[in-house]
Formats: sequence, C-alpha cells, structure tokens
Amino acid sequence: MLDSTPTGPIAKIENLRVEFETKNGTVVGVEDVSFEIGPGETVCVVGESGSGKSVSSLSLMRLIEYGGGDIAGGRLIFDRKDGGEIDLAEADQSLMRTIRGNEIGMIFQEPMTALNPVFTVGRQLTEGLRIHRGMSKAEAMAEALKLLKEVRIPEPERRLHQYPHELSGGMRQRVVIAMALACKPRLLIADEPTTALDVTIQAEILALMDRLKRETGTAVMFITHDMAVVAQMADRVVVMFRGNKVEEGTVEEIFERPQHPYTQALLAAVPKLGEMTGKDLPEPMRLVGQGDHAPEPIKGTDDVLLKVEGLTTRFPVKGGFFRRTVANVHAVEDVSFTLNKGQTLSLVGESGCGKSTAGRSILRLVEPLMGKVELDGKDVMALSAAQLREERREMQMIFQDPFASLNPQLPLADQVAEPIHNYKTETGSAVMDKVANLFDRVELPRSFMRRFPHELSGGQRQRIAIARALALNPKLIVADEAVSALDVSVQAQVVNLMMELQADLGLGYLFISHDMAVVERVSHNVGVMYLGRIVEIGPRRAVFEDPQHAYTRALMKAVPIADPRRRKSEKDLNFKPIPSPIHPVGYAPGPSEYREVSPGHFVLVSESGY
Amino acid sequence: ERGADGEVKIIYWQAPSILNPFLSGGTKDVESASMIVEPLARFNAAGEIVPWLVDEIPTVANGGITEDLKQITWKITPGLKWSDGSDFTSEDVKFTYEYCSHPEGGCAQLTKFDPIESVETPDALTVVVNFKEPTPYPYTAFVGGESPILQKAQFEACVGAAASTCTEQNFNPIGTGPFVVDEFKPNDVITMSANPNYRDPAKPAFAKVTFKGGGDAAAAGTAVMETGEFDYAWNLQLAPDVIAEMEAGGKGKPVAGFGPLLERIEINNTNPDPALGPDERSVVRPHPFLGDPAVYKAMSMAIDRALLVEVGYGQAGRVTCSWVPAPEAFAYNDAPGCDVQDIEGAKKMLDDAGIVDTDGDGIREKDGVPLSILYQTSTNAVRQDFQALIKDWWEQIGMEVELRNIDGSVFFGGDPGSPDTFQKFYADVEMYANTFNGTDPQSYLGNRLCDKAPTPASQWQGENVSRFCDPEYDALHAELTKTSDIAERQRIGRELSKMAFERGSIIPIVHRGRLSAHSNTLGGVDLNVWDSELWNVADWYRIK
Amino acid sequence: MTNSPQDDVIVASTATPTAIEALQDKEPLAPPSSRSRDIWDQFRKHKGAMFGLWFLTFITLAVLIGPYIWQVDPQKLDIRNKDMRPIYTALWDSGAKVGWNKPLGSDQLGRDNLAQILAGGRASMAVGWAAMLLSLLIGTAVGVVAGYFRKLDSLLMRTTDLFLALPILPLLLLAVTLFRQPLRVAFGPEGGMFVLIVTIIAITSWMPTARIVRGDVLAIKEREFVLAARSIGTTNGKIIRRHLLPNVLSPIMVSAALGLATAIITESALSFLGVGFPSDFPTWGKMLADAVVRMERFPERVLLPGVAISLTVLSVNYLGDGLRDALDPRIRGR
Amino acid sequence: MLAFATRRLILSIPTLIFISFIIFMLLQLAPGDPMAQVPLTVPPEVKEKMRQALGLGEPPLVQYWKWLVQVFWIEPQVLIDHIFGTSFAAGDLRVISWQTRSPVMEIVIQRIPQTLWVVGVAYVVAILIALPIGVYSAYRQYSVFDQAGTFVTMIGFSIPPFFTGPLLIVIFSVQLGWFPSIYDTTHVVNDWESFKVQLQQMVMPVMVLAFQITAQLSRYMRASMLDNLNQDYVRTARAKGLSEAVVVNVHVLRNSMIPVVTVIALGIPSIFGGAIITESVFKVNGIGQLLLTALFANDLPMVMTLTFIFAVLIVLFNLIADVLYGLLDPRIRYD
Ligand SMILES: Nc1ncnc2c1ncn2[C@@H]1O[C@H](COP(=O)(O)OP(=O)(O)OP(=O)(O)O)[C@@H](O)[C@H]1O
Ligand SMILES: Nc1ncnc2c1ncn2[C@@H]1O[C@H](COP(=O)(O)OP(=O)(O)OP(=O)(O)O)[C@@H](O)[C@H]1O
Ligand SMILES: [Mg+2]
Ligand SMILES: [Mg+2]
Repeated sequence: MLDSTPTGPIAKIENLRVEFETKNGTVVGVEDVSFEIGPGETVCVVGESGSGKSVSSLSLMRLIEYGGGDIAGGRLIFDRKDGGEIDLAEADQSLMRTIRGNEIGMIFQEPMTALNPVFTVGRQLTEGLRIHRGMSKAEAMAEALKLLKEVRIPEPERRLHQYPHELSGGMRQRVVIAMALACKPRLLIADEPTTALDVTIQAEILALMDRLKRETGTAVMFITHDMAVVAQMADRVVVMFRGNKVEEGTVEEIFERPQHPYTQALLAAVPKLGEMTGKDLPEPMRLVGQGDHAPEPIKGTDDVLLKVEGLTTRFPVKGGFFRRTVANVHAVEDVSFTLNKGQTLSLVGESGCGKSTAGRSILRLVEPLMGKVELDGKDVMALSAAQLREERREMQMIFQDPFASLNPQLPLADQVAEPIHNYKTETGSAVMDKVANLFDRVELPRSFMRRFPHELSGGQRQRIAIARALALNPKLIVADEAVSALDVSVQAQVVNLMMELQADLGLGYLFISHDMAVVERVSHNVGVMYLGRIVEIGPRRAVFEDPQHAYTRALMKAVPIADPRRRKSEKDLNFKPIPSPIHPVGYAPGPSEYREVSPGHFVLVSESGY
Repeated sequence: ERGADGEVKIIYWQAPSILNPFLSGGTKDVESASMIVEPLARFNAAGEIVPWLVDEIPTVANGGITEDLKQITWKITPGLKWSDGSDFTSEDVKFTYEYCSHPEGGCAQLTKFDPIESVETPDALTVVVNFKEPTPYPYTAFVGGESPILQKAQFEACVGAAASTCTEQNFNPIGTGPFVVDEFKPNDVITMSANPNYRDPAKPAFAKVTFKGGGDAAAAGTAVMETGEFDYAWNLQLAPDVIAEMEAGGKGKPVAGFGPLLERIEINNTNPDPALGPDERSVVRPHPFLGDPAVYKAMSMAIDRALLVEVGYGQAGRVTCSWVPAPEAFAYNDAPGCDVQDIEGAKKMLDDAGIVDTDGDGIREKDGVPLSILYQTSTNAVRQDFQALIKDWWEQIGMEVELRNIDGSVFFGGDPGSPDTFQKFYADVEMYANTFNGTDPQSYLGNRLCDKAPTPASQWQGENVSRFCDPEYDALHAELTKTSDIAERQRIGRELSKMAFERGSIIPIVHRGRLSAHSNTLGGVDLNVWDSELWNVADWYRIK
Repeated sequence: MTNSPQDDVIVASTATPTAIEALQDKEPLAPPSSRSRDIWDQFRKHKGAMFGLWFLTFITLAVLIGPYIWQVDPQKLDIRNKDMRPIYTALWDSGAKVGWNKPLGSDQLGRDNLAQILAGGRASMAVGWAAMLLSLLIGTAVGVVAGYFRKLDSLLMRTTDLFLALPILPLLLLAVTLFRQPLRVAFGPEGGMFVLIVTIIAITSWMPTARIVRGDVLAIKEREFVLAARSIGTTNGKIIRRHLLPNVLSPIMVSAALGLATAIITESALSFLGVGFPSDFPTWGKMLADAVVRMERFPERVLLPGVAISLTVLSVNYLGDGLRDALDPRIRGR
Repeated sequence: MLAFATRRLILSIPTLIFISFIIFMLLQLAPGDPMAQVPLTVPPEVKEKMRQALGLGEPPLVQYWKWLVQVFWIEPQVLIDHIFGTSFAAGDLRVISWQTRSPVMEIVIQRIPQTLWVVGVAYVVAILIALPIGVYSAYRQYSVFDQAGTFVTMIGFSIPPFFTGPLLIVIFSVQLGWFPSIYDTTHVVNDWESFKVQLQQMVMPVMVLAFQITAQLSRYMRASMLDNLNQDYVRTARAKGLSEAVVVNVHVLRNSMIPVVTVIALGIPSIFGGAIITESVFKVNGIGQLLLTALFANDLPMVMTLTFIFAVLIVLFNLIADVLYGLLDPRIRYD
C-alpha cells in the first residue's frame, strides 16, 4: 500500500456528532470530533471511559446504527482503494458491507466475547475472505492458516478447528486481529485491543500490531485509555473528553507538553513504572489540583499482622463414571509470607497464577488444603465455622469488579450497613450514623446513601466497596485487583484513598494486582507469583530494582512505560506459554525453597515451572 | 340383499372396551357385543320376550317349563351356524353356563346363572336347565343382550382365572349375529363387516359397520343430527333444548323409549353424621328428622316433577312416583299429587307437624335440630340442574340444603376407603338413577330389604342404600318370591313400590327414557330399552 | 460542580476548574429517585402492561365490588325468566327475549348471567391468585434451596421430575377423599374445596418456577457480591433473602404471571372435567363448560366467561412482561 | 459426554422406580373403583367377585411388585420376542388393563399413531411457525409486527382449548361443513386422496394445539434472540461485512437456538402424553384420551403404566435436553 498516494489522509473525520435515542431522551455520544488518519500512521485516541472513543470508531464503520445510534452531523471521508473518496456517513449499508472487513478492519475491545462461541475459529476467519475475496472454502482455509501464522499463534493448524473458548485470551485476541487483517484493509481500527489482557500478552499483541503495521503499511486508529500503551504505539494522539476532542498532537507533544488541563490531569494520574525508584516506602500520587503539600511516605509498623506458611490450595477436577477426583488444579502451592501491620504486601503475576485463590484462601472463602494462616497471632485455619465468622471482622476483602461486587438491588447505605447488622456492632440509629461516617471516610457525599449501585460511576462504587470493608474496623484488607477495572484518573484517586486510610487506620493490605506500576506505587513488600508459587518476594524496592528470578525480569520487561521515548521493541520479549496447573491425583510437588539475596529478599530456587 | 347398503356408522359416546359382555357388564360393551354374539331369546321393543336362536319361548303351557318351576328346556333352531362356519350346538350353551358360573372368572352376569343347578344337553339342539329352587321367572340366563352364547371352541381355554388373558377371544368373539369383527381398537373404534354365515341370507343390509366410541353426548348428537357424519348415536343425555336445537340441524332425529329407569332421590334412614364413625352406621340409628313422614312428604310435595322433566329430559322423561315405573302393570301410578307442585301444602304439613322455625334463622327445626341437609349426586349436567332446582324448592319450604357432586367413578365405585360412594351415603339425600334388566322386578324390589343395607361388615356393599327397614315390606317381598301368578305378582309389586314411597325410603322424580338419535337415512331403527338398542341391527337399512 | 464538600477533598482547590472537573466523579444528573418510582416510570412506558394493569384492576374491582352493586343472587333460580338474551341482542333482533332485569341474560335455569360472571370471577380469581402464590412459594423455595445448596440439588431436581409426572386428576380425587371432611369442618363446603383445589393446582404447577429459579440462583451464586456478602459474615439465610431473592425477582415475576394464567385455566379445566367446586358454585370455567353445548343459540354464555378468562390471562401476561422490564435495573437504568 | 449420559441414565433408574412407587401408592389410595362403570343392576357380590378376578384383593405391595416385574422384566421380553421372533415371554402375565383385559402396551402402541399425527404434527407446525415469528419479532423489536405477534401469541396462550375446540367445531364442521368434527382413527393413508382426508380431519385439532404451543415457543425464541442480538460477536460479524441475513440467520440464530432447542426437547414428553382436552374434544382417541378414560374407569394398570411411561419420557428428555445443550454449545463439556 505504500504506492498509494501518500498525500491525502486515508480517513478524515469532520465534526462528527452521534446521538442515541433512548427512553430518557436523546443522549449525545459524540459531540464534535474531527481528526484524520494518514497512510501508515498510528493515531491513538485516548480518553476515559464513556468519552466517545468507541462511538467514533463504530461510526466510521457505520455500525453505530445497529446499536441504536445515529450520525447526526459531520462527514466521514474515506479514501477507497481504487482512489475515490467517499463520505461514509452518506453511504448506504450495502455499500458499507463491501467496505467493512474489506477496506476497514476492526479489532474489538473484548476478545472474550468478540468471537461467536459456536463456530470454529477457521469458519469465522474464512467468512470475510469468502465474501470479499470470492475464495473457495479450501482457498480461504489456506489463507486463514497463513493469517494465523502471521499473527504467530502456536500450532495454527489445530486452532483452525478449535472453538473460541478453547483458546486463551491472548490467542483469541490474535484471532480477532487476524480476522481484521484478513482482507488487507487500508485502515485498521483497534478498540482497546489489550485492555483485558495480561501485561505479557499485551506486550506481545502490541508488538505484533506494530510489526504488522510496519509490514503492510496499514493506517491504524488505536483506541485506548492506557497512556502507557499510547506511549508505546502512537504516532499521533487525539485526546477525547466527554464527547469532544480536546487536544491533538504527536505523541511527544502530548506527553511532554500537554496543553489541555484534562490531558495534564490524565497524565499526572498515570502511574509510571520506575517513578518510585530510589524510594523505600510507598507514597500517594500527586494529582493535578491536589496542591503542593508533599505526599507523605507511609511507614507502617514492624508488628506482624498476618503470617502465612506453606499455604496450599487445590481444586479437584472430577471425572470418570463415578465423578471421582481424577486430577487437581494446583492453584496455590506452598506459599509463605508475612505482612506487617499498617503495611502493604502485593502479589503480582499473570492471570491464573493463583493470586486470587491465595487471597481467598487466607480468608477461608475457599478452603485451603494445608498450611498455616495466623492473623494477629490467631490460627485462622483452626477456627470452627462460627469462630471463623467472628474472625472475619478482622479481615475483609475488596473485589476486582465494582459492578459485580455490589448487589444491584440494594440501596448503598444498606450494603454498607450489612456487616454492621451482621455482627451487631452498632444498633438502632447508631448504625446509620456509622454508615454516614463511612461515607465521609471514603469521600462520598451522604446524599448517595439512598442510591443504587447502577447510579454510580465505577470509582464511586469501588469506594462503596471500600466503605463496606471498613465498616467493621478490620485489621487486614485483601484487595483483589481492587483498582484494575477503573479508569486511570479514578484509579489514582482510589489508590490514594486506600493509602490515606492505611496511614490513618493502620490497615494491613494484601494487594493483589497484575499492574506493576500501581504495585510499585503502593507496596512495602512484593511477592511475584507464578503457577501457584511465589517465585520472588521481598521489599518492593529490592524486587523492582533488582529482580532476580527470570520470570520477574520478563514480567518487568513487558510492562509498557508511559513515556514515548522508552518504547520497547519486539525482540526484548520472550515469553514461554504458562504450563498447566492441573496435575493428576497423587502428584506431590516439592516444597518451595528460597535463597535470600539481600535482607528480606528471597528468590525461589526450586523448580518453578518457568 | 346382504351388504347392499354399504356402511353404517354408529357412535357411542362411551367407548366399548371389550366385546365379551360377561367380563364387563357395561352397557356400551354389552350393546356393541350384541351385534356379534346373541342370546337364545330377546326382549323386543315392547318388552315382550321373543325367540331368537330358538323356535319358541318355553312356557309352562307349552311344556317347556316343568310344573314345579325347576326346569326349563330350550330347543335350538336347527341349522344355525357360527360366523366361522361351524355348527351352533347345545354344547355351546352349556359351555356358556360353565364359563360364567366359574367362581374365579369374575363374570359380570353371575346373578343370572346363580340359580342354575345344572345344564344338560340331551342332544345337539336341546338345552335343559335345572334350577336349584322353583323359579317363577326363569328367563334370565341365555336371555337378553347381557347373556349371549359364547362359542365353546373359541373360549374353551379361557375359563376361570384365564378369562382375562384371552385378549384375542375377548376382542374378537365368534358369534351368530349379523356382523363379525374386522378390527377392534379398545376404547376407540370397532370395524365390522357382515357375517357371511348369518342365518338370513338377505341380511344384514349393511356390509360394514364403524362403531366409534368416545367423546361426549353433545358431540355424538351433533355428529348425527347436525353434521350427518354418523348414522346412529346412543343415549343422548342432554337437556331437551339442546336436543331440539340439534334436531333443527335437519340431518337426523331423536327417538325415545321407556324402560324401568328411574331418577330418584334416596332418603337416608340412618344418621349419616360422619362424627358418629363408621361402626355406628351399622347400628341403624334413626335420622334426626328424615324419618318423620311430614318431612319427607313435604319434600316430595315441594318438587315440581313436570318442570324437572321439561328442563332435564323433555320427551325422554315422564313424571312418576313409582319406584318401578315400567312395565306399566307393575307401576304404582295413582300416587296422589304426584304431578303437581304444592309448596304451600308442604309448608302447612310441616307446620302442622310442629316443625317450625323456632330461632328465626329461616330454617325449621325438629326437636331443636335444624332441617339442614346435604344433597349429593354424581357429576352430570342435568343432575346439577336438578340439584339447583330442588334445592331452591326445598329452601322455599324452610330447609337448608348443601349440594355436593361427586365424580361418577367415585360415587358409583364401591371403594370402601372412600367416604363418597353412594353406598356409604354420608349425606342426607342422594340422587341417581337405577333400573333392572328384563321385565320382572322381583330382585329389584328386593333392594329395600333390611339385610341388604350396606354395613362395614359387608365392606359397604349392599343395594339398600337408603337403609330402609320395615318388617312388613320384608314380609310382602317374601310373598312375591313365592307367587307365580302374573296378576298377583303385579299387585304385590305395586304395593311394594308404594310402601317404599310412602314410608320414606325414596322420592321418585323422573321416569327416564332412553333417547337416541338416528340419521334420516337410516331405516329399521326400533328403539328397545329392554334389551340392547342394537338388537335388530340386522334389519337396519339405508333409506334411499 | 457539586456542592457537597466531601467531593472536593482529593482534588483540592489550586488547579484550573476544568482540570478538577475532569478528575471528578460524575454524579448522576437526576436527583435520587426512589426505586418504586423508577419502577413505575419504566412500567408506565409499557403499553401492554398498562392495559394489563388497567384491566386487572377493573376486573378485580368488578368481582369484589360488583356483587354489592348488582345485588342478585347468582344461584337464584328464576325458571320463568330462563334463557334470556343479553340486552344488546335487542339491537339487531327485536324479537329476542331480553330485559333490563337480566342485562346479560340468564341461563337455562334462569340464573342471572351478570351475577354469575361476577361471582364466578371471584372464585376464579381467588383460585388463580391463591394457587399462583402458593406455587410460587413452593417453586421459589425449592429452586433457591436446590441452587444454593449443592448437596440438595440432585435430590430436589429428581423430586421435581416426580411432580412433573404426577397425574393431577387422581391426585385431586385422593385429596378430596382424604381432606375434604376436615377441611369442610374448618372452612365450610366451598372454602374446603377452595383450599383443596388451590393446593392441588399449586403442587402440580410449581416445577417450572423451581427450574428457572434454580438456574438463576446457580448463576447469581457465582457473582462476586455473594462472595462479598459471605466475606462480611452474612449468614446463608440472609444471603438468600437479601442477595439472591431480589435478584431472581424478575423470573419469579414472569412465572407469577404465567402461574396465575395457568391456575385460572387449570381450575376451569377441572370444572370442565367435572371435578371441582360444588355444582351450584359458579366459576368461569364451569360456566364455560356448561354453556358449550348451547354455544350456537346462546353464544354469549360461552363468550362472556371465555373472554373474561382470556382477557384476564392476557392482561396478567402483559403485566408480567412489563414488570420484568421494570424490575430489571439494567433495563430501568437505560 | 457419553459417560455423562450413561451415568445419568443409570442414576435415573432408581429415580424412576421411586417415582413409580409414589404414583402407585397415590393411585392405590385414591378413591374410585374399576367397578363403577358396571351398571347398578349387577349386584355387589358379583362385583366383588369381579374385583377378585382382577387381582384387586391382594395387598398393595404385592400388586406393586407384580407390576414392577411385569414392566421391567416381562414387557422387555415381549419386545425382544416381537423383534427377534423368540419366545422368552411366552406364558408370562403382562400388564393387563382392567377395562379391556388386554395388554396395556398393545393399546398404547395402537394409540401412538393418532397422538403422533395430531399432537406431533401440531408440535412440528408450531415450531415451524414459532421460530420465524420469534426471530423476526426480536430482530424488529417493538415494531408493529412484534407488537402484533406478541398480542396474538399471548391470546394463544390464554385461550383454553376447551373453548377454542368447540368453537372451531361449530364454525368449521357445523356451519361450514369443511372438516369432520369426529376424528376417524381407522382412516388409512395410502394415496393422495386419503392423505387429503387425513389432512382435513387433522386441521382443527392441530390448529388448536399449535396455537398454544406456538405462543410459548415464539416467546422463548424472541427472548433468546434478543439476548444474543446485543452480543459483541454480532458486531464482529457485521464488521466483517457479512450481510444482515447471514448475521441474523447464521450467527445469531445458531446461538439463540441453544436454549430453545432444549425447551423444545423438554416439551416432547407432552406430545406422547397427548393433549387430554384437545383429544377428547375432537375425539382423536390418542394417548391423552386413553389416560382420561382410564382415569375415569379407575383402570389402575393402564393409568399406572401410562403415567410411568410419561415419567420415563420426562426423565429421558431432561437428559436429552442436557446432552443437546452440550452438543450445541461447544463451551459446555460434561466431564
Ligand atoms: N447504545 C447506546 N445507547 C445510548 N448511549 C450510548 C450507547 N452507546 C454509547 N452510548 C453513550 O455514548 C457515550 C460514549 O460511549 P463510548 O462507548 O464511545 O465510550 P468509550 O470512550 O468507548 O468508553 P470505554 O472506554 O468504556 O469503552 C457514553 O456516554 C455512552 O453512554
Ligand atoms: N473454583 C475453582 N475451581 C477450579 N479451579 C479453580 C477455581 N478457582 C480458580 N481455579 C483455578 O485456579 C487457578 C488460579 O486461579 P486464580 O483465580 O487464583 O488466578 P488469579 O491469579 O487470580 O488470576 P486472575 O488474574 O485472572 O484473577 C486457575 O488455573 C483457575 O483456573
Ligand atoms: Mg469503548
Ligand atoms: Mg484473580
């Protein structure tokens, strides 16, 4: 495509306005957006959730009509392969059908749901080819295989005949990319293609897209809200805010000289890996508008709050005629650590490595197979059901998904009051006073007390979850991906809130996350998990600045940095697929043995599977 | 000419389930089987006994019955053939006796054969029946649709306990009748064709019969009189206005005939209070007020029988106060005031007896017990209308009436575990219809003897459901069993009917006829209520 | 900008107002509205549901209050005025036997059709509601328990199979035998029969509800808020009551609508088959069954109860549809 | 999958035995008497004899045991004999109906064609009508078609068959004379003419039944389509440039059919169970009518066997529905 006229842009959006007719009147999804995408260029569109990024891209595909939207104004100029320019906003759907998938390809936000669950990968890949290229079934299959090889899926022949659910998230996203690229489109729209993925897989996908773009010269419109990804990918950046474009510029301009206050605020809220280099203790972020009082490091204490030894949790896999256990998922394998009062221990690692299970096992929300858990000197494992319930006052949990962890049918105040009622720590009108205090504590207006979860934004909901966890004055809070689902700006606020509470109340956090940058910001100690084991654990500074285990290093390398001048190249990346944690019954893995590299910094020396 | 008129289609809204009448006794089964198997003698439409497979009816006069009334001799018409071509002989008749009287066979017509001591076959065409006791009326066994003759060769292996395993035989009996079974689908449909060996070479006129079962009376009526899909519909128990409307369809017409079927209200002579417990019922504890003649007479007077007939049966009903409404000579027809309603008279009668409303609730009391009754019957549209009307009248004379209708299969079933059977009679009055076979009511009149009352000891079996017990009645009935003079028998019969009515056992309401319908093109129908309706199906023909 | 002071804590005062705005949580624009109000607002938009509500209210009021206005005893026979036609037949057939004393005509025994429709409606509606509620109760209880407690699941689901196979007629007859007398003593002849019929209809119709509820509970049980509830020490009973039940409400609502319909139809089918209330106790089903044979001459006698049954069932169905939409916070939020 | 199915099948045997026991006891306890249909002219002693001949005198447990043996041991032998011409069951007592004194199974087999013709065809017709209606009204949600479809299907659901049945008879048989009001079970279809006759007599019962079934199925179909139309993969399919027909009729339909197919499978037992009221209104003497008459005649072996067959079908089709779900949805794997 390099021979096509390099002069004009491939796509030009002019004063786009998109409206939705809803039952409550007209909602404006995009108010006024204009930008263009040149050949071979990557334009990143950034902005927080709901700012209209997806709506813009769907308008370009004219798919917005199927979602109930209507292009109320503006022009969408597209330069077709054979030269002519057309206004997509005026084109009719049958013309659009020849353009979609053929000249414009699109990668969607959710790899988990973007594929039809009941058709094989091969079938879904070949559909577009057969329509737009008029290929026979066999030809299309051959071409699909080529595409899969191009996106470097392992064992591509086998994948063709598999169903989407049999593929991991990363592989699915590759299939979606292959599908979008199938007909060699001139413009590729990627709508948050990596948001749902692990860092390592994200790094690979980003590298893959970069390479494909360079090889084919396709123009890319890349939508994301992750500034680190922008720094990695973009040539130019368009910043959107509540349906409007607020700023546009080259990636360097945007990162180094942001003009619009929103862009400034956004960048300030982005945690950057390496920002904490040289500091021993975590400290809250400085947010735009927060004034100049310096963030104070949080020290914590040296008293042991939680001591975990040899924690092992396995899930049985049932099978055979009598539904006996035939194998076990070794989710957590011989994990030991200690957490001090007022401090934060983070567990990081890829999806499926057992972080959540470890957290839940400590609270005995899943029953561990063996191991010792001591909370403030009390043996949690030995407690009876009634005692355990009593002990839960001391340990609480915040979950990843603020949408899922609140009951949609209950008013917020009732949800926060529930633990109080459960343990009768307060009675009568004192309950609502306490709830009101908690709302104050998490900085939500008291007027929210009578509202329902769906009336709140994600960040606000997560604060409700925090308030609920605080209701019983626990000593330990297990925060399982508590900020992963939030927009960066909101994430920063919630992180700061949590740290502030820690400083004030002396809470101990077990912070579970796969986001290395956030972990760097909040932790006193970090444990890196791989395949159910902790492969490296120690003070945050030691682990981040001097990673010892091969896996830790690979992980660090994969994290994108929100700085366009520190891009990673594909050759740095080298990941092995994670082996299965399922082992037959009777398989007894060896104990975890560690080497102390520096005071408190341990590295696994026994076989970890990596 | 045989088979010249093609097909005739008959619909019975109750579907026949078996073609061996000895194993079922249900009307639908008896009548469907009557086209195939035949008895030695039948009753005709007038209720007279006519020879069928014999040359003449044996009587004392012609020497067929001995003077001591203990033996009857039947002479089979020579040359009769079964439908499979074999000869019809006295052995078959004897076999039929053996078949039905076998104690394990569960024969439904056992009563007909019970009085027989033995059956002898001096030759192939002569049957001699010996009775255990003198039998003034010997025309029960081998007479009428209920006791036809089975072929010995076919049923030989089916005697006793084996009876119910002989599906093939029970579904496809070989007979002497005008038709033979082609296919029998139990509870659904029978297809038949003309019997090639039928004794009259010119009959039957129809080559095929389709005998459909199932549905309801209204649908059957519609199919014959309105849509003309069928030629003959049996027993249309429908309100007269409904029948009239169907008749307006113009494709067929109803015909009615009267047998001894009587719709009646039985009066409970014992105290049915369930609180008394079952054993108390066997001690005949008098009913608190129904034993008072003033009460039951007033109840009878309050009923407008003419209106009931008009509402419920139309041309298929007649006003009567006789327990035995037919044959005419047995009927007690001169009951005073039977055909008029007299509410005022009834009230006065109660007043005179001192049964008045003492506590002002509108309900009279006798000795402090309010005249509050439970009135039960089986589930059936006409009966429910009757219930509503009668309730209304009785309430007018100061009684309180609660209605209950019970599913027929429970009400008429004899399940001793159920409180709702008509024999148990846990109610004050109950309504149903009953009749008897043939033309002689002797055993039917025995239904009000003291020892026929159902009790726990008898598993609640017994015909005297009203638990009427009157020594004079018992004595009079004993006299009947010894009398053979016809006129005298008729007089005693009338007297017994009258006693049952006047002494508070029964309130007869309607003499019910059988109403069937046939298509306008079906000829030869002669409605017979004394025997199977299809008794003369061999004579049916298509009007062209 | 909000005026609540707490909102400003993180993003304090110095930077430009736009920046503050950018980082601030959006508050819902509308003032907090009560949930019932939301539900009603959403419900109102469903035309069918509004029709259903309107008709159901109408028919309920009619059968409740009607008999006080139209004070004719539905069981009162008036043989002289039998077979009257509804008053409107006079419009096209001047010879028809009509009269204002019997506005909807009378039946073959002269009972007033209007009074019967009203009284029959009372019975049918009462049976429908009671049986529906009871069946809902059983179905929900079984469904929730089966879904929530794994151990009981297969036992309860097999029990469900058992009940699916139970024939209703013998069951009813058996129940009549066993319980009619004690119930008659306790509730009177009609009340006793009512209790019996309601119970039998309920215990033969709860199975679909149980299945649906179980499926939903199985899914909701895996949602994080249930785990969250457990982690804050909520007992099983409370989890079921506060967290599971409200979230399975919408399928229950739909079952309720269908259940009411099924119960009314089942009752009428029982009347049609002749096992049901005492014969002089009118219900819509019985009126319909009695009138079928005279359908051609007196079409109103089938049409009145028939249309009453159908419209009631129809409006209940629509009502259920609307309620489901209104109760689903996802739809309501939109 | 196979192991799953076999395991469930084997587990269902004790379930079924238990169900049969409960039903048996229920029927035993229920009032009513097979002699109720015998005229009152037959005296009680004779009726008692007849009861004895039916084996009614034995204790219930013995009767139940006999029935179990007959159903689980002798009837299968009869089947084998019938297929292979062997004679295992010769002389053994089969389950005998009290009304007809003939083996229950033979009557059942006799009735199945009627029921399948009418109820089965109605089911098929209903599926063929309901699915397109459901698909289209979901695709055009809130359109006139959708609203009208909803209304009509709701009406279909809310009118009981004992109302529509006689109504149709009055209109089409009595007034117009187009179709017979009484179904002819002896009719044999062997050429075009007779097929037309068969069609004519099937029209009304099929219409009544199909109306009801259509109502339910199309509601399910619509709901399921609506669930799937908003899924991400639909957008992906569109983004590939597929035509709407392919998007809806291939991608969405295939996913939406998964729950609907299982609903359809769960409804199949009711086909064999017959449609009691519709069958008796149109005199289609099928299984439903058989059960009804058997009930009213208190023919316990017949009722028992029919209910039991019904229970077997319910359990079986529950299993089939689960298996189908697994087959249609590649995400679900048993074991
Ligand atoms: N189908 C719809 N109906 C009504 N409003 C819609 C619809 N789709 C999107 N919107 C509105 O349009 C606005 C922009 O949404 P859009 O999906 O483009 O956000 P986004 O920037 O892609 O967010 P995210 O990062 O969460 O994907 C939002 O305010 C949303 O509420
Ligand atoms: N209830 C369960 N039954 C069976 N296996 C389970 C269960 N829960 C988790 N697992 C398995 O245990 C392993 C660890 O899961 P876990 O949820 O702890 O991972 P994680 O590190 O939290 O991943 P993520 O980042 O995706 O949340 C995974 O292989 C998972 O499939
Ligand atoms: Mg988006
Ligand atoms: Mg996790």
